[in-house]
Amino acid sequence: MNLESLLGLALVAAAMVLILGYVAAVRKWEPRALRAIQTFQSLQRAIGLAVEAGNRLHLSLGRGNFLSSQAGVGFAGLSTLDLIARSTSISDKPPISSAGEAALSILAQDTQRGAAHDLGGEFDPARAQLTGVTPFSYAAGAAALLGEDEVGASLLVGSLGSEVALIIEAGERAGSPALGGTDNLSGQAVLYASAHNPLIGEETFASGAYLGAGRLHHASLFAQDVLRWAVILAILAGAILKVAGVL
Amino acid sequence: MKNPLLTAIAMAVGIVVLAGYFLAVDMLLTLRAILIEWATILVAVALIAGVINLFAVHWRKVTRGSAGGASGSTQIYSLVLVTGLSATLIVGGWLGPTHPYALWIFNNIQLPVETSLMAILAVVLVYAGARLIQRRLNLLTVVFLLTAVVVLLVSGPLFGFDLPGLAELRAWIGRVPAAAGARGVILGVALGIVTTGLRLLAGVDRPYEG
Amino acid sequence: MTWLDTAGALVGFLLTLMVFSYLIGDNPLYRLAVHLFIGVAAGYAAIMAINTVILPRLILPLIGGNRDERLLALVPVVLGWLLLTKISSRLAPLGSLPMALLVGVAAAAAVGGAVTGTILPQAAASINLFDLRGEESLNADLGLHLVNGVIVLFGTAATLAYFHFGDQAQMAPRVRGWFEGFRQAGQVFIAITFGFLFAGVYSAALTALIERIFTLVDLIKNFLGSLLPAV
Amino acid sequence: MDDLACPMCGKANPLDAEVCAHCQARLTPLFAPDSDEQRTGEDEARLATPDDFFPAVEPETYPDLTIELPAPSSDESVLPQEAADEAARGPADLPQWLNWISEASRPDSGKPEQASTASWLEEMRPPYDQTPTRPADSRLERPEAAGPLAGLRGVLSARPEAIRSRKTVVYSDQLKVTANQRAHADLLKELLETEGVPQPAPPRKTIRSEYFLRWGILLVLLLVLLWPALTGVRRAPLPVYQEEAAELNRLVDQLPEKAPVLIGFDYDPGLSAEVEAAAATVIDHLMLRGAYLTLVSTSPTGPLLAERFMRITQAGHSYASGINYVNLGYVPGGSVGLLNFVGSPQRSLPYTLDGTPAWETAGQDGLPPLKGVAAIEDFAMILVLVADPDTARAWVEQLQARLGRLQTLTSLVMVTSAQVEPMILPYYYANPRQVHGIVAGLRGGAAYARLTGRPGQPGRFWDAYGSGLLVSALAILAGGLVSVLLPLIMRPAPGEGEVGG
Repeated sequence: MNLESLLGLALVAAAMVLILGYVAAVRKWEPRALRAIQTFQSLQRAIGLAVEAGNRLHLSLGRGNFLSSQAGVGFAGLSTLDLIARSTSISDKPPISSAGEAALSILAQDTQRGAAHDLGGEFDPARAQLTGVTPFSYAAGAAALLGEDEVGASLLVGSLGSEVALIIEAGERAGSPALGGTDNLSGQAVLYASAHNPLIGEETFASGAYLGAGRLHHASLFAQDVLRWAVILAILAGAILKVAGVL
Repeated sequence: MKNPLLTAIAMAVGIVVLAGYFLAVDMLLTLRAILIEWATILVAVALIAGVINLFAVHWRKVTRGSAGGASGSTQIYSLVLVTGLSATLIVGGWLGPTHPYALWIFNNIQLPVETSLMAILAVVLVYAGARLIQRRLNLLTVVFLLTAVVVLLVSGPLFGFDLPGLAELRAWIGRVPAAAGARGVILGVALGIVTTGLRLLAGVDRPYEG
Repeated sequence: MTWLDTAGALVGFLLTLMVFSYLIGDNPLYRLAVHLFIGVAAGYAAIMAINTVILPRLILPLIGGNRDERLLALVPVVLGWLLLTKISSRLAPLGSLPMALLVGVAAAAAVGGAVTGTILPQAAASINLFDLRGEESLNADLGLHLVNGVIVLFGTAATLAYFHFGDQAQMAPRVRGWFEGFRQAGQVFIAITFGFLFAGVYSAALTALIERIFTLVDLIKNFLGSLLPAV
Repeated sequence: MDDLACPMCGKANPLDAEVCAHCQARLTPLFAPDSDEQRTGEDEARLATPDDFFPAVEPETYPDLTIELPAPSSDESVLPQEAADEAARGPADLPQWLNWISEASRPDSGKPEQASTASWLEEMRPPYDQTPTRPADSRLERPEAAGPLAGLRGVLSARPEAIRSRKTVVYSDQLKVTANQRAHADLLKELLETEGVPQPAPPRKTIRSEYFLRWGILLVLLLVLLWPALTGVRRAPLPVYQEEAAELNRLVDQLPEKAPVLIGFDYDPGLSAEVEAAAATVIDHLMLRGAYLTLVSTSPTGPLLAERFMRITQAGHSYASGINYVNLGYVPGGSVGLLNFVGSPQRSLPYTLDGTPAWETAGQDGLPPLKGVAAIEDFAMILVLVADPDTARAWVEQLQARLGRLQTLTSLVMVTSAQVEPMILPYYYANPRQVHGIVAGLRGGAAYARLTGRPGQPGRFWDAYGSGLLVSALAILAGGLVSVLLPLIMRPAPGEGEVGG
């Protein structure tokens, strides 16, 4: 077992311990406060409108390859979808989701079906659509969806490249602002320039915690914060040792 | 529909595959290879299921029409989609994807449309850039636009107005500050992926429970 | 140029114009082109999945493989059938078993990939910027290299710190001041990165536009040329 | 009749009597009656408005009330920090920040009167007494059975003076209602009338003027790009020496005759224009060197792009499938699949895209391009054409395990879209070098073309590219300046846009 494997294993174990430790801790103490992120506040407002004004929300789960790290942001999107589906269950217009990866769209259907089942509602498979199977055909299909289905706002939590501009543009034209982020660097740059409320990088993964998905999502952010500083310190220490010629 | 068996399967499979990344135990690696092979096949099957689903949804729109909740125009769009899909499947499936006829469809339908979609972004993105300050005026936006403008200007020939050092500046931005920012962002994203993935492996998020 | 090529060129020409019409406004022509495109792309993806995965990895082992291979291939066949039940909403729950397996593998692949493919190598890369012995061997400009290295290191750390989710209100005032400054610096690096990437995406889009325009112009030129051979 | 019954004791009194002789109750009003009877009715109706509506209110409508009054547009609304923090707190069926919805939608959530005491409703109440809503005097509780005032409390009898005596209260109360409060009352009335009817979504803004800006940008771009396309002018000089491109050029030059080269086609058709323009020069160079090419991809459309590239873009070179190049199709399974492919290419992709066995085995000898190739290190060069930063990184990371070893001589080079540069340059400048040569975007392609002296696509596009970038950069700059300066010039006059206090 080489050093790299050891470090990797330690990192994963540390993350797990931190998450579970935090969950155990907040049983006794108040969970810590999080910094305000305007996009999430806007999103809360959008969900409020979905409930009050019957605006439909559209959640884009992206087209990330399912057997790579791109799946991560897709899973974050699924937990957000579950949350929104439950929050807006009393709305007469439940959210719709679009995906560009078949496995992801199947999971989106399961998620929405689960939410509808728990809340005693009806599930319409058309609410979780596979709008295309390649990045651009997905984006074009999702964009068309915004035009057809009266969508109040688009939330993007998935792996999207530069083609995301098509979805945002269609949203602009249909009068439904786009909020959200992605893991893809080009996608983030485009989102930053064109979305109403962009999420930057890691913030995309925080949607669960910020929308009140519960302790474990909070715990994830705590773990991320601790590991973040661990990585920063490791890099600094490593650099110093490198200059000193020790490493 | 909570089903502990599904959660157990997901967790067990996940732990085996994840462990395989770090522990070089032969039996573990063999098992992991098998699981990944199955997953690869299942992803392909899922794609087939998705395509069948896509076909079914639009076929329903075509046949049921307004009864299926589709207006006349959407009926036509769906018809076009279904036609394109089946034509490609028949030609590509029967003659093979590299047969001249199959490539004809790719070269003259998919490629032009996709390239044109990218091309219209040339207008969309300039428009977005021009309106960005109006939307969000802050330090981030100003730095963003300045960098973008400088890089755009220097990327092409400046038709004689070649200021010394501009090309070097572009190269330096790409090599140093932009690279640093990119590295920070992807490190952060990676941390997010780790905790999100672990939530699934811990059986907290269970998207597969329909 | 065969009639097939000519037809193809015309189809491409028309589709390009139909998509471009979107710039004037969303319209049926654009939607037609896009729906055709979605269908064709889906068709190709399906063919590729069958030709490169399902046939060689599922069907062939089942037919031509030895006993063990067949037994091993049986599992994905069964799982695959279960997965296909997802198509009908009535039988969908049956498909949850293969999806659970898939999610397990995907989650693990995501975590493993992020750790071994991003966190460790990127951290190592930041550290190796200061491998001065190597630099001396390359006899590059050491001072400049060191300065750039420090900037990259600082930028990476600041950017990473920018994402800190804890509320700064709970920090001690002095710490908060430093921390805020650090995050601001991180923001600047992020902005520069996105600016550079935006320019990159834009030049890709512009090249696509140029390619389309050149293709259209060439086509028209050829067409006119064939009409007026004398000119 | 010539006598007047006392409204209090009912006994008869003379017509001119001012007070009742029996109970001393006042029989004539203190001041002259208001002549305008219309207004009386009106006033009573208005006085009745808030009171009469309360019983009709269903609890469900209250959230609407609170939501609808000040409705900011969804993009600029900001919840207070407490709300955000609360949102983050603990698990709940409904998120914390949505609890008020569940509260409100619960049928037993408080009596309407309680819910109704919004500040502006309080203001509408007469400040000095409760008469309109709560008659202080129990005698006034008597319900009016019939007549136009049926259901109104506080009605004595149909006697004019009695009505007049009530009117003073009415009148004074009416004066207390400001325009703003009336606006609120009307809003309340509207809300209650449209009760049960689902609230419409906020109006979608139609953005006409923005289309003109779009068209402007489009026209300018078209003009600028059409000129070089029509004239075929080539005025702009190709970019000068670029180290990464020069390095790639050197590596290709040093390749032995018929060297096996692996090419990864990993970009979407949408980005083919840029990547292929850049790659054309490099692969053209490779073909001139007579290299054997093996094509793979990790995206399903990659193999088709590869096939098209060989047959159309490089039609000039008579490269034949199965002889000079072999298309192995695509590696499924994303980065996991790529890792497997790097580990054992033969097991990962045993057949060509046409389904013929590709590799050398004990049974058959493989196709010429794969002769003597058993592992990834056996390729002399690995060239990856990629448009996405993450995909580019995946290739480098997965290949490092094998190519990182000292003894391997295989060089990893890339032709990328310009957006990949910041992600991939550090690998070039890393020590030891992890990517040995880069051609990034049309600029890189043009630089490479200058080195080989074969302009090709980059040379063709270079002028249009330059002027297009120039125009776009200026447009973005101008847009930014305008949106900064315009508000300073056209600042709205103070007080403008304030509605209803």
